[in-house]
Amino acid sequence: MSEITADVIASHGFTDAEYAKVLEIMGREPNMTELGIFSVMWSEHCSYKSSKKWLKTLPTEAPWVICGPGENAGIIDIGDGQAAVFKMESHNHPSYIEPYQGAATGVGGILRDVFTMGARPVANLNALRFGSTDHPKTRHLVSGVVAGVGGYGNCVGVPTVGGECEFHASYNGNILVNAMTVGVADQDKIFYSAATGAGNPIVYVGSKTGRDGIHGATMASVEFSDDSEAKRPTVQVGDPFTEKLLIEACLELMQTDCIIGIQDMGAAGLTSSSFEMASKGGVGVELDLDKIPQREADMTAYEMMLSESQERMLMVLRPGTEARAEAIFKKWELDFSVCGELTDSGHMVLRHKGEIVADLPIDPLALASPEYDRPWVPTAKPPALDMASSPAPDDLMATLLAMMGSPALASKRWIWEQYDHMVMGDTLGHGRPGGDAALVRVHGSKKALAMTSDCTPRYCYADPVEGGRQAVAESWRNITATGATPLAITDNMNFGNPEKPEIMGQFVGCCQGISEACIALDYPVVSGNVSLYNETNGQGIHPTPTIGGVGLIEDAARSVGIGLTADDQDIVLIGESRGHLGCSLYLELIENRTDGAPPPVDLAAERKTGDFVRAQILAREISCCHDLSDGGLLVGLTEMALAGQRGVRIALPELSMPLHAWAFGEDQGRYLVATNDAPALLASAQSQGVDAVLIGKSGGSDIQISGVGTLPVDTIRQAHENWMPAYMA
Amino acid sequence: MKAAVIVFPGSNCDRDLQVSLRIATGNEPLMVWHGDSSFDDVDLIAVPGGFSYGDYLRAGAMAAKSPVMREIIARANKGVPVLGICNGFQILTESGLLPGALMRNAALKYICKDIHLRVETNDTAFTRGYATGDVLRIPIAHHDGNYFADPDTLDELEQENRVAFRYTNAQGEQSADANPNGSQHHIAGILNKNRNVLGMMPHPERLADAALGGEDGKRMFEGLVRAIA
Amino acid sequence: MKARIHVTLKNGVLDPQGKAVEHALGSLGFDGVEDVRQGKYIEINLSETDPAKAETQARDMCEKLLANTVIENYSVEIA
Amino acid sequence: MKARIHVTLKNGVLDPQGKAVEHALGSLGFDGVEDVRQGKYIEINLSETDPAKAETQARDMCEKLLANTVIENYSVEIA
Ligand SMILES: Nc1ncnc2c1ncn2[C@@H]1O[C@H](COP(=O)(O)OP(=O)(O)O)[C@@H](O)[C@H]1O
Ligand SMILES: [Mg+2]
Repeated sequence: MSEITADVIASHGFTDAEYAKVLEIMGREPNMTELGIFSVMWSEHCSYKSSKKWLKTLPTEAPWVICGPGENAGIIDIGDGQAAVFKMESHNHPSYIEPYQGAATGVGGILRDVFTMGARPVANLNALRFGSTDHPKTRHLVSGVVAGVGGYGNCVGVPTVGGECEFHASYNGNILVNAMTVGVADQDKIFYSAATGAGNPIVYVGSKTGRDGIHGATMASVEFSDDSEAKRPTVQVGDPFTEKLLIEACLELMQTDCIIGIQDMGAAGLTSSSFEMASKGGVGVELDLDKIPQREADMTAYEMMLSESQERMLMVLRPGTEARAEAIFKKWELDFSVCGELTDSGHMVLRHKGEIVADLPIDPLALASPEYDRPWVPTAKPPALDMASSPAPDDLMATLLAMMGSPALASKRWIWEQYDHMVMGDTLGHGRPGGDAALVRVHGSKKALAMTSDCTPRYCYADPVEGGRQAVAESWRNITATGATPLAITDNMNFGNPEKPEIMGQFVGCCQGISEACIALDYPVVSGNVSLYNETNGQGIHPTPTIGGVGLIEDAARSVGIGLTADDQDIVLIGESRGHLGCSLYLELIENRTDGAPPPVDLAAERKTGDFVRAQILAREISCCHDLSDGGLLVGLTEMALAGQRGVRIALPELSMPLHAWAFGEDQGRYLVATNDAPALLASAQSQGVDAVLIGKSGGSDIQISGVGTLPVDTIRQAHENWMPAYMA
Repeated sequence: MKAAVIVFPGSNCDRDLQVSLRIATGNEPLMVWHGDSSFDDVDLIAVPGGFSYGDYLRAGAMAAKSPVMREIIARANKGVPVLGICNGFQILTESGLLPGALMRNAALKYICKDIHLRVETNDTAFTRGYATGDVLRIPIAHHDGNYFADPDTLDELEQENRVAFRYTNAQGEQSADANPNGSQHHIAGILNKNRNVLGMMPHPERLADAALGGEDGKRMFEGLVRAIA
Repeated sequence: MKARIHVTLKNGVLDPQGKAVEHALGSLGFDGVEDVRQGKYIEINLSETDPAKAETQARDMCEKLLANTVIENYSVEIA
Repeated sequence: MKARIHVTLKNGVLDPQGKAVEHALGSLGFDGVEDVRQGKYIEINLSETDPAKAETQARDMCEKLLANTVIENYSVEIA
């Protein structure tokens, strides 16, 4: 076994202080295997050492929260004894290095987090962020990532129903691939990871262990430089077919009472799964590495413990149930091996070829993992945009056309048509991709889950606190716009190098904003993931706290989509408009500038407006609804026209702002709805103190704005639908 | 009427088909595991979509060699109706129950979207619920749906009126644009000589419920039940 | 023995993958590229030690599983 | 000239396809089958007539497009 030199210690990512702590815990010099185990357990990826302090400040409770952060996924009550189990996770670095496999294994990993808990996965979402469209790598990355997300999700047979796709130069060297899975479980069949009961058998199931992705977790915890592409580490290859079998086998076993604790092997594979299970259950572990199913000859203990081979799980079974469990895994043609047992030693002892190759105290290692209070500086608040500096465009309709055909707003159909978004037979017709939140019926019931992923990084960059609030508010709004009640979120915090105080300041600011919004909207955080060091050559990404939201509608038949459903309906704008153009997409696309403050989110107004809209949808006063976000009112209206395949006629109200600010301003907390009875809707809004104004009617085949101009919906559709296929051709 | 749904490792539309058949027949379909070489007598055998064996090697290739397929071939030869959807169609061609092969989509990408189909013949139990010439809107979701057969086989299929469905536009017209995967003769589904085996790439079970966006697929199952029962 | 198996599309069967590769090579600036055909290459270790028997076995595998003879040809080398 | 290109997974990289084929061959009753690996085989007609140049060109195509060198190896024969 090699010697533990200063180089070896440094290459495992330890600071001097951290290594001193290793020595203190061990009371001796660790061997290579032990050092490797410390290194992955204390990596940023597994230990959350930079972020823990701030994550603890996020609100995580509500009466409907069954399990908050800390387990494989968050769990909420969705009534009738059922629960929704969900989480979002990043696979950014691997996807940059090998887009297909990186994205595919990202999907595989998040699926395991969810079915580990006893839930059948029912939906996947994916939030993708790529470099600018003219960067030479972007096309290749988009095509690989999308094929990988689809390749995995389609094969396992879980519908991919929503997501995001954005292009920005800050992601040129660090793309973001955030994958989310939502599952449904019976509340009395939820499984946790704690291992209890000395003497109980530990069982390994799934695929064999190979030398895949050793050091993946540490890789996800360091910054890139140009030569890291040359030093490409082994990339993991996903096997979605095995994952599908693993889902079925685990869910079948979960119908029995064999399992005491279960945990998937994710980052840092066997090491982190066994440590977490033991540490949560307060027990010791003894593993016989000769019993680990191995794909390759002569694997060392170090390699086995650090391998990130995919599609593997670790379980603790009730003694005597091994044969029953084994029969199920054999039926599904998966490896099954009793590879150790729990002890009361409080230590992890590894045996290999008749020798003890590692002996580590569990709690000190797991609980004493580093936690930093990294220095941070708050981001300076940008000054508000001076409206006088934003001249009116010559032709508003031409501007609209240009925006609808821009990479930011163009249809992402090219992506979602590569995803099976209907398998499992519960994706509602108006809840398919392309709307606000995706809608998937809870199988065999009238209920549906509403799911969305959101973040506006340009707001977060300008003002992390406001951007954090906005991401949560937009998520809440997207769910509300379908008629569902937003219940909880998972957050995927993607940031640059936390050792830089400005970056840490972005992180702290976003956490603060997220917290404020979660509290005001009763929309707690139940799971999440942090991806730091998204920097190349010192250039960080825009702060990107992706919010994955889940909501519930009791009667799916009352939910609505964004498409206009009939001619001659009244179109009503709900929420207050001030024409806020700071940090807007309009400024970026048309004026080629990114200054100003992002639109403020008035959380009280947000809640009041949203609650009003939802109640009107449930009362069937509204036939379709779309929240306003990127691009503002005119873009939202056009999206409703496109989805409904019909035009609109807008009668401009009296404006207290420039026309283009009215058209493209990104004021928050707003919805567009269509109704058969505008007077009644306006009266209810007024009685509840909600701003609402009639702006026009559906019908015809054009977007027609009185006194301004007319544009055929089909012309816009061409620009909107053609951009992405043309770009990818 | 009693139907069986065959489940291979990697099948993933088995439940979807089970639901549609349950509703159409009023009976719980028999779910048959691929390793079973025998199962109860049924009036319909349905081979569902998905990725049997991951679609590794070739879509449907490994499932076609499964023990249960020998039994299915024997029953098909005795006249039991066999319906293969998507991966099921691929398995039926790989097993030789249907001629030709399903190759990678011409654009090489997986495609999931609603498309239009024209019913080419209602002279089979499977399409009794439709009139010949009906245009249906039904989703496809596949990577390998590009139907290929040699010229003689194609001639035979056409002459014997064994093309069940063709891809068209919403008006029922064939065009390159309306052919989502490059299939020869715009073929979306074919019958065997005895017309008791149908393979089709589109998924009727996915649009058999208005809440999911349409009911054109439902008529297929209803017609089938009327024809068989 | 080791069997090396090539499975290729028959002449006359359109090869969309080959076409796409050809097109992509063209757009990458490679000139004079024609007739790209893409097939599968499968390596199998056989415990059989007699070359003739190993070949028969490998051919049998191709007929039964590895090739779809409606559209594909195969060739077997034993080493 | 004709380039024959083999693209195979690097040693140690999981080959789910090969694994599944191995399994299927076993269930079809073929005994003694081990280490099935599945790769790609690509044939390209090049207008280049100099073998050394043709080889350089084909290797360049592998690096740029045909192989994913993160997980795959390639070999080129010119005939
Ligand atoms: N990567 C993707 N995968 C699946 N669906 C996507 C993806 N990107 C965008 N979409 C879909 O496109 C639609 C528009 O996305 P977006 O503009 O982000 O919506 P919103 O502004 O309502 O948050 C949504 O329905 C979304 O789910
Ligand atoms: Mg929205």
